[in-house]
Amino acid sequence: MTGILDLALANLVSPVILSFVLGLLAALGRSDLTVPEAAAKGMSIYLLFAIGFKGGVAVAANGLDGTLIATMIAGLVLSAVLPFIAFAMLRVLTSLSRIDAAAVAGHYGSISIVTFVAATSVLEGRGISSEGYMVAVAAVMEAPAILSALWLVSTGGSGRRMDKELMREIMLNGSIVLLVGAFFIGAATGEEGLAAISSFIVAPFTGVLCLFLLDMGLVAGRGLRESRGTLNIGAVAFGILMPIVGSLIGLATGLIVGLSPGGVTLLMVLSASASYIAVPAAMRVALPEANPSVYLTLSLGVTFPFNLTIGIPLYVALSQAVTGG
Amino acid sequence: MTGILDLALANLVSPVILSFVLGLLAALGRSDLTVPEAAAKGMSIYLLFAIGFKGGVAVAANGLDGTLIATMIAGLVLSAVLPFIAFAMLRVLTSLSRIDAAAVAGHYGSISIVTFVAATSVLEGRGISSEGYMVAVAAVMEAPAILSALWLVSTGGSGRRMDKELMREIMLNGSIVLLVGAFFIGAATGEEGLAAISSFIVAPFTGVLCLFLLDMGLVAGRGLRESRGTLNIGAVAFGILMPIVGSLIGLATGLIVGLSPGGVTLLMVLSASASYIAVPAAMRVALPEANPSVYLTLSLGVTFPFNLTIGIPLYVALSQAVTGG
Amino acid sequence: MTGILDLALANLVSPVILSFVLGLLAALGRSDLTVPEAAAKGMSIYLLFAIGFKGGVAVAANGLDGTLIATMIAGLVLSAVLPFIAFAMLRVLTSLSRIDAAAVAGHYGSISIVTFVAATSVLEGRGISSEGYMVAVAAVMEAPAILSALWLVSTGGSGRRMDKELMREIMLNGSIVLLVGAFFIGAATGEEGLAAISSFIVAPFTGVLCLFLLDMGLVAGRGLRESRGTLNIGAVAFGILMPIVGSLIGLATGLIVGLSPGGVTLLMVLSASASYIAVPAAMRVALPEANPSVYLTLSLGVTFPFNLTIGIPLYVALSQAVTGG
Amino acid sequence: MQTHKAKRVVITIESIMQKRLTDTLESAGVTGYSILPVLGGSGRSGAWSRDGQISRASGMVQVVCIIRKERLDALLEAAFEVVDKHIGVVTITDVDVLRAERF
Amino acid sequence: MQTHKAKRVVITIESIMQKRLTDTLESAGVTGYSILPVLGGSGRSGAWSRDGQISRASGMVQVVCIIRKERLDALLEAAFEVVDKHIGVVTITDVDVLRAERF
Amino acid sequence: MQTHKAKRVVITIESIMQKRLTDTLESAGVTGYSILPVLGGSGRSGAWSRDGQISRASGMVQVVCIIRKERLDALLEAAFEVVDKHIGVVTITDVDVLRAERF
Ligand SMILES: Nc1ncnc2c1ncn2[C@@H]1O[C@H](COP(=O)(O)O)[C@@H](O)[C@H]1O
Ligand SMILES: Nc1ncnc2c1ncn2[C@@H]1O[C@H](COP(=O)(O)O)[C@@H](O)[C@H]1O
Ligand SMILES: Nc1ncnc2c1ncn2[C@@H]1O[C@H](COP(=O)(O)O)[C@@H](O)[C@H]1O
Ligand code: NA
Ligand code: NA
Ligand code: NA
Repeated sequence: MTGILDLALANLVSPVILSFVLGLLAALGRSDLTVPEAAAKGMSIYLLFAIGFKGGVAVAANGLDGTLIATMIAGLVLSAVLPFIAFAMLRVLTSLSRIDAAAVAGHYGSISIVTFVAATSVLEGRGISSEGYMVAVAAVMEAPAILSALWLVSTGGSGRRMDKELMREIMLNGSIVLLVGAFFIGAATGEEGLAAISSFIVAPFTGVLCLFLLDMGLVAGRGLRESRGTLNIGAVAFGILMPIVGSLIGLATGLIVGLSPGGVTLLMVLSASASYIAVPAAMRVALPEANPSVYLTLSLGVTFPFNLTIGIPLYVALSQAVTGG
Repeated sequence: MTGILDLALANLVSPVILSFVLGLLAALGRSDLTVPEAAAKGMSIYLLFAIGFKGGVAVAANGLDGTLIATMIAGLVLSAVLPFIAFAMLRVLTSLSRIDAAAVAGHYGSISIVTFVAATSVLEGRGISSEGYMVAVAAVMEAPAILSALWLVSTGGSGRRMDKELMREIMLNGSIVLLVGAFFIGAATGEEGLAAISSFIVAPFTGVLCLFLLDMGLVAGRGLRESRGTLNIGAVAFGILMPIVGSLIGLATGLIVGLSPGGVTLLMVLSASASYIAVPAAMRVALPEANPSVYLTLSLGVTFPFNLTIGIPLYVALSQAVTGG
Repeated sequence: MTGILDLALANLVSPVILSFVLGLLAALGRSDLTVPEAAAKGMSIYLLFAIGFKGGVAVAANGLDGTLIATMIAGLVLSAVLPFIAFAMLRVLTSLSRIDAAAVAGHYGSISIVTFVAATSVLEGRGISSEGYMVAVAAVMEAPAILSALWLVSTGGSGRRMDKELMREIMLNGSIVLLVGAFFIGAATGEEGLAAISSFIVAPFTGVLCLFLLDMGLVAGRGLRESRGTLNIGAVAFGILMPIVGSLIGLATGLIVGLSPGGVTLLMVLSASASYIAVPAAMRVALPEANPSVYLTLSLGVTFPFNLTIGIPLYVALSQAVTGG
Repeated sequence: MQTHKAKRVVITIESIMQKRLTDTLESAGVTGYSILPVLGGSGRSGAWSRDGQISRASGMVQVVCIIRKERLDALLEAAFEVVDKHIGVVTITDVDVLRAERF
Repeated sequence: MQTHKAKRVVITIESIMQKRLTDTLESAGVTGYSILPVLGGSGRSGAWSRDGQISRASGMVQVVCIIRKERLDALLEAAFEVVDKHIGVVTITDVDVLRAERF
Repeated sequence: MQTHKAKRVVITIESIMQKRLTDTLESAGVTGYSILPVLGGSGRSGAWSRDGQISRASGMVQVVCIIRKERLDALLEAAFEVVDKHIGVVTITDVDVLRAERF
C-alpha cells in the first residue's frame, strides 16, 4: 500500500504531471496564459507520430507475437462493451437523460491517446517494456464505442443516426490515420529508420509532453470554469469510478489474452481512459441534442486529470502486483 | 541498373519518403488530418534556416573554391533558359494555351527548396559531400525563370507585366531572404556558431523533415483531389519528362563548371525541380489569367512526388556513374 | 577597453545576435518574411518554460542563499523607482506630453524577459554562473513599474485608473505565470526532473533563441518602419541612455545586496531592459490616450536592439571589472 | 459604378458541420461561398473560445454566401435543414454587388 | 422561409478590451455574440498588422451581435462606454434572421 | 444614440493582392479599413481551403471599409481596377455608424 502511495507521489512530482497542474491552476486562476491552437495541434501531431513510430519499430524488432490478433479483438470488444457498463452506472449514479447518458457512455468506451502516451512514458521511466502493437490496439478502440452509444440511443434501431459519411470521418479521423500510419512507417523502416530520426522523436519527447500537458491543463481548467454547476456529485463520482471499473476489466482482459505486464497496464489505461476529441466530434454530428458540456467536462475535466495523476500509478501498481511483473 | 533500383528502393523505405506517402494517402482517402498552417510555416522556416546555415558553415570551413562564381552564373542561366525548353515541350505534349504554358514553364526554370533539402539529406545519408554554396545557387535560381515566363507571354515585349514592386517582392521573398541570410550567418560564425546550435539545427533535422513532408503530402494529395481532370495525359507526361530533361542539362552544366559529384547531383536536382511557392505567387500577380490549378497540380502534384521518390535516387546514381564519384 | 570591444564583437558575431540582425534587415528591406504568430508564441512559451525550469533546478541544487529575500525586495524597489528617473530624463530630453512620458517611464521600470534570456545565454557561454532565483526576481520586477507610471499620471491621486481586474490581469499575465510556474516545477523536481527533459529544454535552447530573435528582429524592424518620424533625436537618446543609467543603478543595488558577479550582471540587465509585452498591454487599458507607437518604438525599436548588441556585453564587462569576478 | 441587388447570407455554425452545410448548399444550387473563422462567442449554450477547445468538435465558422434574391429561398431551406438541430445563427442582409454576372 | 427583422452590430476593438466589452454587453442584456479575428487594418492611428505585433496589446477583433431592434439602444450605450476612449469602430446593419426566438 | 449613414464595402480578394489593393484604396482617399482572414471558399474557379494551400499565392482575405456615401464611387473605381482581372467579390451594404467624425 505505501508502495502504491510512494509511486503515486513519485508520479506526481514529475515535470510532466506538474506541467499539467500548472496549466490547470493558471486556468482556474483566470490567467491569460494560452498555448496557440496551432502550436498545440503541432505538438499533438508530434506526439502521435512519435508514439506510433516507436510502436512500429518495436514490432519490427521483436516480431509479431501470437497475442496480436487476440489483443486487437479484445480491444474491439472492450470498446464496444464498456459503454453499456458506463450507461448502466450513469443511470444509477446520475439523473442524466437517456441521450446525455448514452453520449457520455460512448466517451468511456473509446480512449484518450494522451493518457496512453503519458502511461508509456511512466512505463519507460520505470524500465517496464510493453508490446509495440499496443498503439494499434489504441487505434482500434477509438470507434466501436461510438456505435454502441448510438445503439443505446435508438434502443436497438441501430445506426439510424449513423451515415456512411460520419462512419468514414470516424475511421479516417486525423489522429487514427497519423498513429497507424506512423506505426507502419516505424515497422517498415525499423531500427535504421529510428536511428535517423531518434534525436527528434525520442530525445525531446518528454519535454514536448510537458508543454502539451501544460496546454491540456489550461483547456481542462477553462472547461471546468465555464461549466461550473454542470456536474453534480453523482456525475463526478462516475468520472472517477468508471475509469477504475474500466481498468479492472482491462486488467482481466489483458491477463486472459496473455499480454506482458507492461501490455496489461496499457490495456488497463486504454480501458480506463475516456475520449475527448474523436467521440465529442462524432456526438456533435450524430447526437446534437446531447449536451456537450456534460461529456466534455466529465471526460476532460474529471477523468483525464484523475487518470493522469492517480490512475496511471495505480494501474501500474495493480498490474505489477497481479502479474508479479 | 539493379544498383539504381536498390537505391531507389532504399530511398523509398525511409521515414522521410514514407511520411510524404502517408500524407498523400491520407489526403486522397479524405482523412481530416491536417498540419496547421502556422506549424507548417514554422517548420519551413526551421528547414530553410538550418540548410542555409549549414551551407554557410561549410563554406567557412572549406573556403570558397574557384567554381563559386561559375556555378552562380550557371544557375542564373539554367533558370532563365529552362523555361524555354519547358515551353517548347508543353506546346508539343499538351494543348495548354500560350499563357498557361508560359506560366507552367516559369515554374520549371525555378526551383523547389524542399526537393533540394531532401536531396541533401539523401547525400548526407550516403556520405557524399557537396559544395556548401549550393544553397546560394538555389537562391539565385528562384527568380530568373519568372522573367523568362513573362517574356514568353509578351512574345518579346519583355516585362510589360513586371513592375518594380513585383520585382522587389520576388527578389526579397521570405524564403530567399531567410536562406541567404542564414547562409551568411553560418559563414560568419563558422564551426563555433554551428557548435552552439547544432543540437537544434542538425540533430532533429531529419525528423522535422518527416513531419514537413507529411504536410507536403497532405497538400499535394488535396491539390490532386481538387483538381481531378485538370491535367490530361500529355500534361502528366510533361511533369515527369521535364525533370529528367532538366536534370540532364543540370548534369552537363555541373560537369562543365567542375562541381564535385555531390555538387553535380544538387545542380541536377535544382534543374529538375519545379517551384510551388515563389513562382505561383508571382504568376497570380503578373498573369492572373493563367489557371493556377494547372501549374500547381503539375508542380506540386506530379513533379514534386516524382522527384522525391524516383528522381533523387536516379540523379544520385547518374551523377555517381558519370563522375565516377 | 579593447577587452570590452573584443567582447562586444564576439557577442555580435554569434548566431543569436546575427539572427536578430537578419530579421531587422529583412523588415527594413520590406521582405515578406514572417514568422507565424502561433510559432512565435510557441517559441516564447518554450523559452519561458526552459528558463524558469532551469532557474528552479539551480535553486534546488544550491539551496536558497540568504540574499534571496533581499534581492526580491531590491527588484521590487528598482521596478517602482526607475520610472521616476526615466520620467525625469524624458521631461528633460524630449517634449513628450506628461501622459506619454509616464507611459514610457513605466516600460523602463519593468523588464524584457527576452533580454534576460539572451544575457543568461551569454553568461553561460562564458562560464559565469548566477543565482537561479534571478528568474523569480525578473517576475517580481514586471508589475510595480506600472503602478508608478499610473501614479505619475494622476500626480498623486494614485490608482484612479487601476481597477482590480487590471491588477489581476497584470499579476497573472501568461508570461509571469509560466515563468514562475516553471521555476517551481524545476525547484520541485530538481536534477532528476532536468535529466528527464534536458534534451528538450537545454540542448536546443540556443537554436530556438535564434529563430525567436529572428522574429523579434522582424517585428522591431516593422515597428521602426511604420513609426518613422515618431521619435526625435531626444527620444532616441533617452532609449540608449536610460538602459545605461538603469544598469548602473542595478549594478550598485546588486553589490549592496551581495549577489555573485553573474547575479549582478543579470540585475543590471533587468534594470536596463524595457518591457514590450506586459506594460504596453496594461497601458492600452489604463492609459488609452498615450500613444502606443511612442512607447513601443522606444522599447522594442531602440532599447531592445541596443541591449542585445551593445548593452549586454557592456554590462558583463562592467560587472566583471567591478566585482573582479 | 454599376451595381446589382443581391443578398448576403451569413450562417454561423459549428466547424464539424461545415462540410455538411456547404455540400447541402451546393446541391441547392449555391455556386459560391466564403468561410470565415470565428474565435469565440456566447449564446444560449454558454460562452466558448477557441483557446478553450481541444477538440475539433467545438469551434465555429461563418459561411458567407452572396446570392441572387430569387435563389434565396432555396438556400435558406437547404441551410435550415442542416442548422435545424444544431446550434447556429442565420442572418440575411441586402447588398449591392459589383460584377453581378458572377452570381 | 419565415424571417424576422433584427440588427447586426459590429464592434471593431482592440483585443485587450474584448473581455471588458463583452462583460459590459452582457450586463446590458445582450445574450449572444460572436468574435471574429482581424488580421490588420488602418485608421487614424496608422496601419497595423498582426504579423507586426509582438504584444497582446495590439491586435484587434470584431465583436458581432445580432440583436432585436428594441434592445439596440441599450447595447450601443454599453458599447460606447467601453469604446469611447479607445480606438474602434461601431456599425449597425439591418438584417433578417431565421429562428428569431433565439434572440 | 446618434448614428450616421455610411457604406460598408467588403472586398474578398487573394492575399497576394492585398497590399496592392490597400495601396490603391489609400491613393483613392480611403482612410480606414480592416482585414479579415478567410479560411476557404468556393466559386467559379473551384473550391479551396487554407489547409490545402502551401503557397502564399492562394489564400484570400476580406478587406472591409466603412466609408461615407459620397466617397463610395471613388473607392469602387479604385477597387475595380485592382480586382478586375483577379478573382474576387465586392459587396456594398448600408450601415449606420457611431462616431461618424472618424470617417
Ligand atoms: N445574438 C447573437 N449574435 C451573434 N452571434 C451569436 C448570437 N447568438 C449566438 N451566436 C453565436 O452562435 C453560437 C451558438 O449560439 P447558441 O446556439 O445560442 O448557443 C454562439 O457561441 C455565438 O458564437
Ligand atoms: N473606415 C474604416 N473601415 C474599416 N475599419 C476601420 C476604419 N477605420 C478604422 N478601422 C479599423 O479600426 C482600427 C483603428 O482605427 P483608428 O482608431 O481610426 O486608428 C484600424 O486599424 C482598422 O482596423
Ligand atoms: N457568391 C459568393 N459568395 C461568397 N463568396 C464568394 C462567392 N463567390 C466567390 N466567393 C469567394 O471568392 C473566391 C473566388 O471566387 P471565384 O472568382 O468565383 O472563383 C471563392 O473561393 C470564395 O471564397
Ligand atoms: Na476507455
Ligand atoms: Na528547375
Ligand atoms: Na528595467
